[in-house]
Amino acid sequence: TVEQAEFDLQPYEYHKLDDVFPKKTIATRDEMLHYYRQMQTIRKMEDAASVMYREKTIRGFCHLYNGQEACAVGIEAAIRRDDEVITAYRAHGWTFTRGVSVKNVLAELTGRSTGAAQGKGGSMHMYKKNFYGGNGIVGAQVPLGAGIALAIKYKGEDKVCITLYGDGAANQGQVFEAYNMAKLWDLPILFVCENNDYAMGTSTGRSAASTEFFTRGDYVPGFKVNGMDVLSVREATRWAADYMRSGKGPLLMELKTYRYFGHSMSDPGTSYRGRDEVQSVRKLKDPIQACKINMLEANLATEEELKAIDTEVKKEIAEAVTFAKESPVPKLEELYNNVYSDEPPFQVRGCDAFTYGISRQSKA
Amino acid sequence: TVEQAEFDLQPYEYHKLDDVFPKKTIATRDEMLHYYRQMQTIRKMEDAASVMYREKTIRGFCHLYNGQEACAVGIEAAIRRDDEVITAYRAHGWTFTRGVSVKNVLAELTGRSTGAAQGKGGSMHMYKKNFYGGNGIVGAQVPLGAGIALAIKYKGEDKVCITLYGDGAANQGQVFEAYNMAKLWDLPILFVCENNDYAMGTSTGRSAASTEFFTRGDYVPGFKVNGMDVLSVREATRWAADYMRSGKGPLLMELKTYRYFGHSMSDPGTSYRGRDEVQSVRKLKDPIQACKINMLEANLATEEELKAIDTEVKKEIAEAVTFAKESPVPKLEELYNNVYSDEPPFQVRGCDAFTYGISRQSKA
Amino acid sequence: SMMTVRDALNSAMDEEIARDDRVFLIGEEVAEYDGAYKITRGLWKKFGDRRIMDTPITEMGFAGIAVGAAMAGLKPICEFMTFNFSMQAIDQVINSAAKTFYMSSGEVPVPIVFRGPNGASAGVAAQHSQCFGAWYSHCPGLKVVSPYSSEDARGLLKAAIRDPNPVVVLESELMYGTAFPLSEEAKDVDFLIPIGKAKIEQQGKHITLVAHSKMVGLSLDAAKALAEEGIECEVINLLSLRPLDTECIINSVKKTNHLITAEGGWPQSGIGAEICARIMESEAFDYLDAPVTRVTGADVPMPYAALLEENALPQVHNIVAAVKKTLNV
Amino acid sequence: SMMTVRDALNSAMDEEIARDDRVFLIGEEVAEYDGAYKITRGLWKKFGDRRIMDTPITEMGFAGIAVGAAMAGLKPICEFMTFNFSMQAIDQVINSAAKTFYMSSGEVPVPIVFRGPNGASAGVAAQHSQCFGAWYSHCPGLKVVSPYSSEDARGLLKAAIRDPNPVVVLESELMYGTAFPLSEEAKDVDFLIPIGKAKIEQQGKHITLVAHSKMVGLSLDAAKALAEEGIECEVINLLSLRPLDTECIINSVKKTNHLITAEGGWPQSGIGAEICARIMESEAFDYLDAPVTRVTGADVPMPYAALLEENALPQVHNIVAAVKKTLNV
Ligand SMILES: Cc1ncc(C[n+]2csc(CCOP(=O)(O)OP(=O)(O)O)c2C)c(N)n1
Ligand SMILES: Cc1ncc(C[n+]2csc(CCOP(=O)(O)OP(=O)(O)O)c2C)c(N)n1
Ligand SMILES: [Mg+2]
Ligand SMILES: [Mg+2]
Repeated sequence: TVEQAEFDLQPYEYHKLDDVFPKKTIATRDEMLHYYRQMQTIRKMEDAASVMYREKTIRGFCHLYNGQEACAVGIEAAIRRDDEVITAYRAHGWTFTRGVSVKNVLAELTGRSTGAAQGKGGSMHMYKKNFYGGNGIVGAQVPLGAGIALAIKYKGEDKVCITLYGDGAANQGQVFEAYNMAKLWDLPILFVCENNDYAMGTSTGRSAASTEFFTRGDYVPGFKVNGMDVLSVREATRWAADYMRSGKGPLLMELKTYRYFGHSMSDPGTSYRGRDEVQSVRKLKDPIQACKINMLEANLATEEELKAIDTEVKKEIAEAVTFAKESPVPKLEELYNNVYSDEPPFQVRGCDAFTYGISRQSKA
Repeated sequence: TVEQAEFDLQPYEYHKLDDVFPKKTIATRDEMLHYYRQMQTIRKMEDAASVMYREKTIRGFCHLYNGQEACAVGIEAAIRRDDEVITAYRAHGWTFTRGVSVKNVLAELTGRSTGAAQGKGGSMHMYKKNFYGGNGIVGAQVPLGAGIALAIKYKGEDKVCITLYGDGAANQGQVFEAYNMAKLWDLPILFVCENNDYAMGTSTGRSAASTEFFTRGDYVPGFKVNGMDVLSVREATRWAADYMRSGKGPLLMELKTYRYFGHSMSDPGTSYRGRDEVQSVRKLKDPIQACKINMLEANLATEEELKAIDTEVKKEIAEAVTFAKESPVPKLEELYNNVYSDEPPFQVRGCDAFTYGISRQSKA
Repeated sequence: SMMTVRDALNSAMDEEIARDDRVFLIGEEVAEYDGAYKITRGLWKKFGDRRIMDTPITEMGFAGIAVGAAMAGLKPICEFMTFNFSMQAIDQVINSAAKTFYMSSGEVPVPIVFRGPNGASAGVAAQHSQCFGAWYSHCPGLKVVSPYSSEDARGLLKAAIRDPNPVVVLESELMYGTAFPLSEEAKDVDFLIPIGKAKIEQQGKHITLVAHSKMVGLSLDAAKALAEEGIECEVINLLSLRPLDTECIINSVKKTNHLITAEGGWPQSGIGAEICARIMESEAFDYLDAPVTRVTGADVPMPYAALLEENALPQVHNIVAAVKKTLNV
Repeated sequence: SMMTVRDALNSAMDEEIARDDRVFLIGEEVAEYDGAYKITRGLWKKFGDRRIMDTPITEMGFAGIAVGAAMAGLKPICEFMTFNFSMQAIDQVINSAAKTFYMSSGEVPVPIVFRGPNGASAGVAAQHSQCFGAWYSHCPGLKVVSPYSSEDARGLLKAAIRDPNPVVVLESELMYGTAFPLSEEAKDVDFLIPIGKAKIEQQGKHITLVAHSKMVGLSLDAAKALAEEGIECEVINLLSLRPLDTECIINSVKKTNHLITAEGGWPQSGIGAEICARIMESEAFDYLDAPVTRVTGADVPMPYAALLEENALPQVHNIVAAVKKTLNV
């Protein structure tokens, strides 16, 4: 195998920007192996979650990221660990790339005290330093992201804030409000629209008068990227991060991607799209397959090496599943904890006039 | 004097539309006299309100329309009486052109039972058949307008809905949400942005990343009109009304205009703009002066005729002021009326546990 | 015969849409997807695009559009996928829908229904589990109803749709699949439950339990358990939160001399608080042999983990314990 | 010396912004225009664009931005020009600010202040006159304070800014111009009023009046009038609506055996309702010689006309009458 290779990038589209991105990029063997492992880990973690959901060890909503792995992994490859990220409820992949272990993600899904949010948050609400979750209200994370970017600028930090939202969220009014202020104040925010063709059962054409999401920031320069190609995502993000770090203000990146599962685990995901459609994307555009083929063709890795990674990932996930199922559930007293920050213990009313708990600070 | 004359229209700007408007238009003597009288009536009505406010016979907010008269009068000239209109709190002018007498407008301002809303609404909340007010929440009237347009289409009526909002309101997220649905569903709505350069004390450049308001509907075709010229407004609206009646969907009209008074009567309106600026608009761009000069130059009316109108208007206003000051205040029992529509009389709690009123229907 | 709450809501809309051309349904995923919780199943296929409208995810916008359509003479049913999302649109509900008839002194009625699942579901955490009963019923100009059984759901939703005022219908996602017997009367297309009247679900002489929505079921279960110990509970199903049927509660208290309220929402300034205050202020106060106490959701945001969630919401044992404390047994 | 509530709020922000670089002010017209109600006068000239930020009219957006900035370690003061407009942003206040610390189990604190005029002003009609006390104090995760005097305003706002949690500060536009004496202690830059503690404004032995914000003044006036008839009222200024200082009220009731609540908002599920319920549920109940009753805003949207508006809001005579009824004199 070789140490590095050059790859063609997928074609980009631009809005109020020249043809700024490279046509090719160089990726090292280590980088590519890392991307492959990360995407594969997310994929298998989500597959495990889907099984656990069917087994009823996971409850409520459970929004899986399968198909969209190159978005998180490609962006993460181009930013720094202390750059800021905020996303919506489809948050497992990002929680992982931001540094939460598969164990702690799955334990959150099973509602255990070892979960990323000690079982308080569940599928939609996991956090980590420089990662602000996990928001269940469609669109609400977008102004929050602009606020995080405001804080970066205010503190004079050399950081950017990646703010992700879906094609459905892209119609929310507060997204446009955030564009406006981000541009007025030149905030270092990359608005990232993960366009996976559907918002629940609604295809983009039925919810958006313009489906050119990369243009909808109007005065915010934008670009459209093939979100199934980790390197195309990486290069676009890299350019964008430099642009933002130099104080030039916000940008909007549309990532054309696809989700394989239904919207949430309770949605079979087949009433509004054909099984063929899903199969054809899986077969022809899968981001992990594409990464694998790229590596093999460029002789960056051998089939065996990738198989070995797959095996390791499988093992990691299996252990994490066990961990998530066997970790203790939170103690009942946790119900009352962490209502307020930095507060001496105080009484909280329970479900009747005679039941009270004591609220304390309790860190994971 | 002649019966009609041809006038040059002010230059238009277009967004996603060809150069569709005429360069000239014909207006009759009767039309022009009517526009003049209407604009003059609004002007003097507002002047009277400003005096009454200073005398403290009007309370609370009082947003005057001086400077913007050609917007309401020009649009009204191009639509039908049963077309629908909704606007924001700067509503006196529109309340008048929609058919409420000056008396009833001013009596609402003084909070009398003869007011357009029986004293319940005040400056911001007056209504009439085919006129939906008067909304005090910046931007909220825009989706309402789209809903009225939806009702038109639903009922298959040959109508359009004129929906007005300010340059400040143009940044509100719900405005973008309304654009999207109006376009998706091809609603017969004319979005009208009255750009008077300021939202309270904030100039457009400080609140909008793009001040090209006519373009901000993105996929909604738009145009910019000199809102100080009643005929330019009329012609643009006429074309737009035809377009919408033919089922082609929404349009966005920006009217470049100016307000002479402060934002509301409590705002001196001079901290954020120079007196010179206001004086220069008054002198060089005043819509009523422009209308007058146009008429005189074209020999559509004589100086004396216009003076006579001025005198009549003055008299009408004076009578209305007296009416507004001398009308009875609402009876105390009105406090409880009209909480619910079409309800048998019921008890309403007053300010303590022993005070109750009876709520009835009470129509003006 | 039996009918689920889901089918009750569905049939109510189906019949009212068929009955009055002005009635239409608007919301996210209500048409082609048959509703996120399948409440609107089959309606789009039956009535088509004009009557059943899918919207983009823009609550403030589509709620405003629905209100505007109501002002212009239509009778929209505006579905919030859950009431949690109505917070994005609440300005349109309150400032445009609830207040306009009064502000216009009778000129502009706003006949609209806002409906959807309210309060806790299962395992959906803090942002998706809030009860809006107290907030909406705080505001004059709105009517607020909250059905428990299938019969309630049918009768109240139909009444709400026919009402010329803005009505908020707070449903419970956890009840959608529950089947209840449906009387012949309730099957009638003109079956309406009057808004503002509570219903005595069960007579009893020792204590009154007042609840709405899912908590009615828990109250009935508590009553059953208590009956075995010889305690006879009168269970009142509020049905409407505004207007609130104070008279019904007062009369019951005069009989039982004891009162417990039960609700799923947070305690502070909740529905139970209002009932306590009304009882204090009424002649029923003198009939009380013990203070009224409230059973409510715990005073915390909703946690995800099952054990915590379970204990953040009232359970039958909370009601039973409150009854026993009150009766001092 | 005397200070208006306006200056008290202004000085509190001035000092806190000077004290902590993380504190900044954001809202509509707060900077160059000196604030719609001039609460922020002079701050922009003193601190400049970085610390004092004018926003476009986009409440949901700028409230969200403020919350995001708080999550990332700043301490925003987010002004709503009036709390009526906070309805457009209330989802960000509740779902993003109030719930995140809990949802994240302590990972993401949200130290933010939302402030602005709340409740009735004069002649501004229904959409501009709503009291949000009951709504916000319903929700765990938020703290809610509501000052009456200048001293309250200074001490509570400073405490709110230094608090590591989201705090809603409900001011009264009608009080901004009112001057109050200011103690030497209250002039201190570190003068803080602890959130969650009420204050006894005036001792009395016959009856307790509990109020917040402008209604404290009316209660004091009523107390004065009643004193002439030999009735001694104890007047409690709540200061905080969440946490609500139940203990203070209970202790007072144990002494006076009578209680009246007064607030400007609507009655149903209001602040007074909660107090009634808490008293019922506490040992104070046994000390009551008469039922608690509420003085509140009338149960209607706010009308514009002066006479109607006046009667839609509690007046001194309502409190006086309630006291006399309660004391049966
Ligand atoms: C304000 C709000 N409205 C509705 C919902 C219900 N909901 C959750 S996800 C979703 C679809 C969002 O689609 P998109 O933005 O495309 O993201 P994707 O699920 O495809 O990642 C909807 C309607 C919500 N959570 N919040
Ligand atoms: C949601 C909301 N936010 C703020 C306000 C306060 N406010 C009233 S009018 C106004 C300025 C609006 O400016 P613009 O839209 O340009 O209209 P204009 O006053 O110039 O006619 C503001 C900030 C409000 N009424 N509603
Ligand atoms: Mg999507
Ligand atoms: Mg303006």
